[in-house]
Amino acid sequence: MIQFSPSNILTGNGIAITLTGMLIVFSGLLLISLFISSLPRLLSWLDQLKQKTPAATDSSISAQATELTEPEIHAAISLVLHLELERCGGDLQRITIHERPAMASFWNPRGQMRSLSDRSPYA
Amino acid sequence: MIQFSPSNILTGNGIAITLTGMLIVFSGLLLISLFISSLPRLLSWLDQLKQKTPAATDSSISAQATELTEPEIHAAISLVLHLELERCGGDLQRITIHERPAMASFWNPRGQMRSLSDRSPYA
Amino acid sequence: MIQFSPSNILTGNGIAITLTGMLIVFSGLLLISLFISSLPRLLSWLDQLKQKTPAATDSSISAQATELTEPEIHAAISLVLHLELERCGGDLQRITIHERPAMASFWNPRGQMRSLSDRSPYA
Amino acid sequence: METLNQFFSGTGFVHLSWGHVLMILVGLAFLTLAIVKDYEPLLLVPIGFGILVGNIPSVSGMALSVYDPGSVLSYIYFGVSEGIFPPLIFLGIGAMTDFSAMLSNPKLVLLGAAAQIGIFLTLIGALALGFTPQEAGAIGIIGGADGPTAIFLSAKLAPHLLGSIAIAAYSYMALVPVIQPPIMKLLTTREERLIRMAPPRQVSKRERIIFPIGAFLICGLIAPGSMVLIGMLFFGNLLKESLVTDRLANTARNALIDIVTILLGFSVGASTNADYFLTPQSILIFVLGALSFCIATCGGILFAKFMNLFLRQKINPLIGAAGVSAVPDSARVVHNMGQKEDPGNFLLMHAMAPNVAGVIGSAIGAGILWTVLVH
Amino acid sequence: METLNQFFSGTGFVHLSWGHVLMILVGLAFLTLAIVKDYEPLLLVPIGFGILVGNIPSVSGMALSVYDPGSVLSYIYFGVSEGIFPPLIFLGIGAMTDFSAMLSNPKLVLLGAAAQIGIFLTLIGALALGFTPQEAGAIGIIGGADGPTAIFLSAKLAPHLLGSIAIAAYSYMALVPVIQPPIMKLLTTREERLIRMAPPRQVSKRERIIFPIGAFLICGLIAPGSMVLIGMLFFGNLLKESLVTDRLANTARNALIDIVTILLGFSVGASTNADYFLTPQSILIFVLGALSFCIATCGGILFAKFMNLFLRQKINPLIGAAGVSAVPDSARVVHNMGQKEDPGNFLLMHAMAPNVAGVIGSAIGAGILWTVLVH
Amino acid sequence: METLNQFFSGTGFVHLSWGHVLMILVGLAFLTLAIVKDYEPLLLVPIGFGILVGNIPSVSGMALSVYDPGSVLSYIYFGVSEGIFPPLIFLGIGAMTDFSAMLSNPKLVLLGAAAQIGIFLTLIGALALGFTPQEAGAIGIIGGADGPTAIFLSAKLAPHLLGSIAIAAYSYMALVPVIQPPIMKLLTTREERLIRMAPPRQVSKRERIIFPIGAFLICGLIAPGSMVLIGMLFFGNLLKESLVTDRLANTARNALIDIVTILLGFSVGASTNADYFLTPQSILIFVLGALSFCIATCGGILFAKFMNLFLRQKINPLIGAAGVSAVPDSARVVHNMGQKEDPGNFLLMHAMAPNVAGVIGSAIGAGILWTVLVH
Ligand code: NA
Ligand code: NA
Ligand code: NA
Repeated sequence: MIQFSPSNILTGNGIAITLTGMLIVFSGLLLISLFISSLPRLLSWLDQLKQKTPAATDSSISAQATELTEPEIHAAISLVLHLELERCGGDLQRITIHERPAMASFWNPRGQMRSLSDRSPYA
Repeated sequence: MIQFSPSNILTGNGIAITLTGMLIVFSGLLLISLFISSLPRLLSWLDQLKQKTPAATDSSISAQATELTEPEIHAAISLVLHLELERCGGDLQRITIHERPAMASFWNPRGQMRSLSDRSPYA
Repeated sequence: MIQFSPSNILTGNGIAITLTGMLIVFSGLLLISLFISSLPRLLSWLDQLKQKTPAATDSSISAQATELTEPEIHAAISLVLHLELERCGGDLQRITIHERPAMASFWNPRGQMRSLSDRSPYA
Repeated sequence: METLNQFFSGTGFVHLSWGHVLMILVGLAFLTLAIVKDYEPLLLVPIGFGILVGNIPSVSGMALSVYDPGSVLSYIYFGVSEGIFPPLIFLGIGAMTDFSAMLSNPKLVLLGAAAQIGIFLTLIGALALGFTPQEAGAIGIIGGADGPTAIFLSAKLAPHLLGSIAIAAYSYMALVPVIQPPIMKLLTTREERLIRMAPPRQVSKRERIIFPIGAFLICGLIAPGSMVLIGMLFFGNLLKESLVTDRLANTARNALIDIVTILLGFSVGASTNADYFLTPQSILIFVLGALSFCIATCGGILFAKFMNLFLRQKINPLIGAAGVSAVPDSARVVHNMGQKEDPGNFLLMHAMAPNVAGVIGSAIGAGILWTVLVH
Repeated sequence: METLNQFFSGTGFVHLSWGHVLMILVGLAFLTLAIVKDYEPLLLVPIGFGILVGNIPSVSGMALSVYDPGSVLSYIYFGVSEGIFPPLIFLGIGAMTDFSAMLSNPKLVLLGAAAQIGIFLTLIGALALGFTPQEAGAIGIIGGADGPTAIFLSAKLAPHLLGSIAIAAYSYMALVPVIQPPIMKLLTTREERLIRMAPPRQVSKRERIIFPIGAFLICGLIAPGSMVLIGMLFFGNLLKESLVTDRLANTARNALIDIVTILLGFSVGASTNADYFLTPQSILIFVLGALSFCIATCGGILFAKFMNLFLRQKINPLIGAAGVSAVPDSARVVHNMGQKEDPGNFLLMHAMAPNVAGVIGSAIGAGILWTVLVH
Repeated sequence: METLNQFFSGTGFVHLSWGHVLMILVGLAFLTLAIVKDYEPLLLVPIGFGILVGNIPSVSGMALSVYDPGSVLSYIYFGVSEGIFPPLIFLGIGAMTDFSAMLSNPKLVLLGAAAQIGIFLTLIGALALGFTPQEAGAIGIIGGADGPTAIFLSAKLAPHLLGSIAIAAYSYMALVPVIQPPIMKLLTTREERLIRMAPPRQVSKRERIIFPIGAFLICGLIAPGSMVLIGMLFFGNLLKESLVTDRLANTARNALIDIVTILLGFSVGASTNADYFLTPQSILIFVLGALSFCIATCGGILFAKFMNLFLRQKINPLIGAAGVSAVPDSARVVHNMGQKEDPGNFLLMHAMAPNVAGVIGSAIGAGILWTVLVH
């Protein structure tokens, strides 16, 4: 059943395909490798061109691990809850899922839209 | 390259299409405008027909902003957590996602189904 | 308009279809019924074959309903919050939704991947 | 002026017939039932709005309706007319159904078989009324009380009746709380309705995993025609019960089934254009459909009473009515009727067993009819 | 060696033309605008990356591009070229849009009608420049400032211009914050821009449920050609407002619209192969598109000033500019300009009324053009 | 009686052959591996259940199997046979993959290239065993250890072998924790396995955004045949990394990939009907597939040792084995083996670099094979 016939390798161009193939795969990934290794230098060079060094902004934040008070813990839990739920399920549109009481005012003194997505770009 | 030939406007029926088009667009949105401006009156007239005035039910709820006790805060957080999670992800069916311990009883003295959606209408 | 002609029942093979159909439906569900009624015995017989009786692991857990302390309540709420949010929305991949600060380290001393799903089997 | 004329001759008002107006009123009735009465809103809202869309008279030469090749609605309707949507809905149903109630009480499965008599007696009735055997089979399946199954079989056997059959099936499923109670009351005594059933045994995780695999092989081999529907149902259930494919089960029972439900409901509704839909045949189909629901309900109840002749632990015959499927409404109807007689009698979980068995039973029935009538 | 040669002759570098390079730069510009400037990223990122993919020169004999029958991209593009994706996007938009602002202030609806003059004057301009009536109609719809509507109508009237029209429409929608402000400033006095509008009345739940049903019937009967777009928009809105189909609305405005947006944006981008796209016609279309946005903005503002001649409670004419659609960007532009003059003036909700009316208006416009020009 | 006969002749039992029984046992084995052993359950559960469905013998005259035109399964299988599903899965993978590990250590990318030798040596082996060049190319791609890539290329070059190749690829991917460790142990010394690698540098947000764009242009121009797979992979990644299209990335890596995975796995499984699948060719393909995984693993490890000849900071050659892709299993295998020698050695992140590079490498390989062999 199994016929091993090495001649097929030549007629099927096997060696040539293998050499070409590995050459191309290597050149592709080599180019990617060179690209990503030069990327940081490219970016810092671009930054120097712009002459704007917006450093020293992150270092100011220092975590102070002091004892938390009761209300702070409540606030923290509630904040996480709020932030996470804001996002979960449907990200920006999710606010609209809530059932609304029959006569709720959709109006809001600060002029904010209540339920049309803030970023809906579809129409 | 650019040939400006106003005669094409006439042969292409441009003026007629524009006039008809704007007429229809305006009549469509005018009808919608009339529909939505008459809607509240229509609804209140229907309500009068029914002779049922189920008013004065909402006004009874008055928000009392008193100081909350510790357990009340916990209860509030847990309730929001429960309610929101109930809904998030998969609304009604979501309860079923939980892994169940190998031998959990699906039976429940109040005869409630555990995991078939309460509102599944598909079958 | 409505013509009631019982002869059609015979020419349409109605009786035969009904008898065959109900026979097959009943045999199918009867087989399922026998299958599920023999399933527990089959499984316990298989277990005996394996000679491994991994019992007495579940019974050790006994719920102790003592009064909870303040930190315990906080911990419980936070745990539920964490566990549920972990899953909600996108199960395993959900961790990756967060916006990351520009220069966050993706490296972590315990060698954990941060954002490739732990169970992604796609590639 | 000519353009204006041309446009007005293309306006819906000109072509609006009484048939269209009637169907639009039907659509509004569906929406009202769904929104005000809360009858199966997930199905009746899409179908109802689809009826409105399908009965705005379209302009000749424009590809608008589900019947115009190349129209957007025709592409959506393709999933209905080729029977692609129903198996996908069964996938989601499988991923949200818990078969534990059935696994813990195997003999109740037979009630789900008995209720399928509605399918076959309706077929006989339809034959007598002059429908072809293929049409009669598709009409009979309304008695399966299962929307996706009805659409699947109609698409295969009698595509021209698909709209009427689908609308009839979904209408009566929404009306289960109205149709079943009088029949249940008529066929049972107060003593029977008071029967309490013992809480069933617990079902292990392994049983729940092995069940969909074994049950699929049984159904598939006995009625290969039911392979796709039943296969998807149990595949979805395995995704759920195996516990290792939670994310797939979750998507199947949420995003996937919702998307398919929206498209199926909307396009089935839109296929009810008055010109195609308002025929004497449709009326007959509605009459036969109502009959089939009644027969199926009787079949389940009477078989439960028949089983009681042999059983030591009596079955409450009410739960036989749940064998018609219409998950989970008919089970809830049973539960409510049981509680009306005895507020301490909780029949819901017991009724779920014949209820889900009825889904399997009508899928097998559809497979048989397809096999026998496909030629 | 032969194989190597054969391969290199199949490499992209060999076939890369200046046109491709130019289009790749356009794609990179889109990505930059989206990611750095945050202009409509949900659309420009897919389109921009699609432009890159569409301009990698493909090898003859391989089915790669959207124009090669049997290629993966051609199957995805099918949803664009047959106009299937736009109604599905409208379904999701409907399920996320709140029409309350419009319901509470019916007369602002007319501003959304006035802005559609941009569609028809652009059509006249396109006719004058030698386009066929069908092409001119498709180009005019750019003035509707509505991506899905533009793609839908182009697919029906002038499929060969679809790429250019879609790219023009989305580009200008992203540039609304750049295009509109100067025109708004030019056409209004400082006094007009300072006009404050009274907070509108509250809208009941019942109004919000009945509105999509009634409005669909009006639009569908007046312009049946808009049936599919408008039908899906209001169907989605009913799913949202009926409150009984929350899970369907939720899926429609999340998974469904996201999947369609990804596929639509990517394949529209990939259809801009330089060989097809870089034509004098495309340049004309971009010029006409810019014009149409300006005309539409003028139309809305001037009609607001015209209405003020008759109204006791004056409208702030800025909100006329929101009639072009481009939801919700143009409403936000109006709001920001109002706040620049008077930080206490909150125009956003008022601007939402003509904004969503503009969506309906341009869908009606598309329906009319399709009906008149389909022959 | 005739009907009963007719039905039984249409029952699965009659037509069930030993081949079907064997394949059903294979399906059950897949399910057991997935559920009990937790090997790649997200793929093996759908494929395993699909094998059951595909081997219920269907009735002649009924459109049931994936090979019957007009059947539901054939419509689902269309996404496989036309290569539509694999790019969509790559979209989702892109949206869940973090390329940071690779970006921070560019030289490890080459390991992902070296492991592709498995593809080409297997191709030579398949040619020697008498397969046509097209078939040999499709079989070779099993060595890419990438399910979607294997399906994509088979669909293009040798559709009649698609089932066997897909099953072989996924089986061996699931068995990576069994196949790789002995080879890794054989080819490395204890000292090599103990090498610790320095934690790589941090990668900025901008790098992560620019990377998918640049890498796509490189791959697309070098091997246009890989354009669709690679394009979708990097498009998904850009959706994720750009941070402005979070909702699209979220849908791509959840609802979209889940839906496609369910349909792909199920229909690939269902395509393994014994009549088509149980051929000597399939056995050869499984043997060659196993070989290709071994060769690929060797290629990666040996190239890592070769690179160590030139590098000052030595690479742990174990991570070469991760170059075969099979994300993230082979990276985890590397990590576990590293920890067995030294519990303080954390190789996972390092191994992710060749791991994801291997995905890119095999997609490029597939592109080359397609280009060369398409004629
Ligand atoms: Na049933
Ligand atoms: Na507009
Ligand atoms: Na690989």
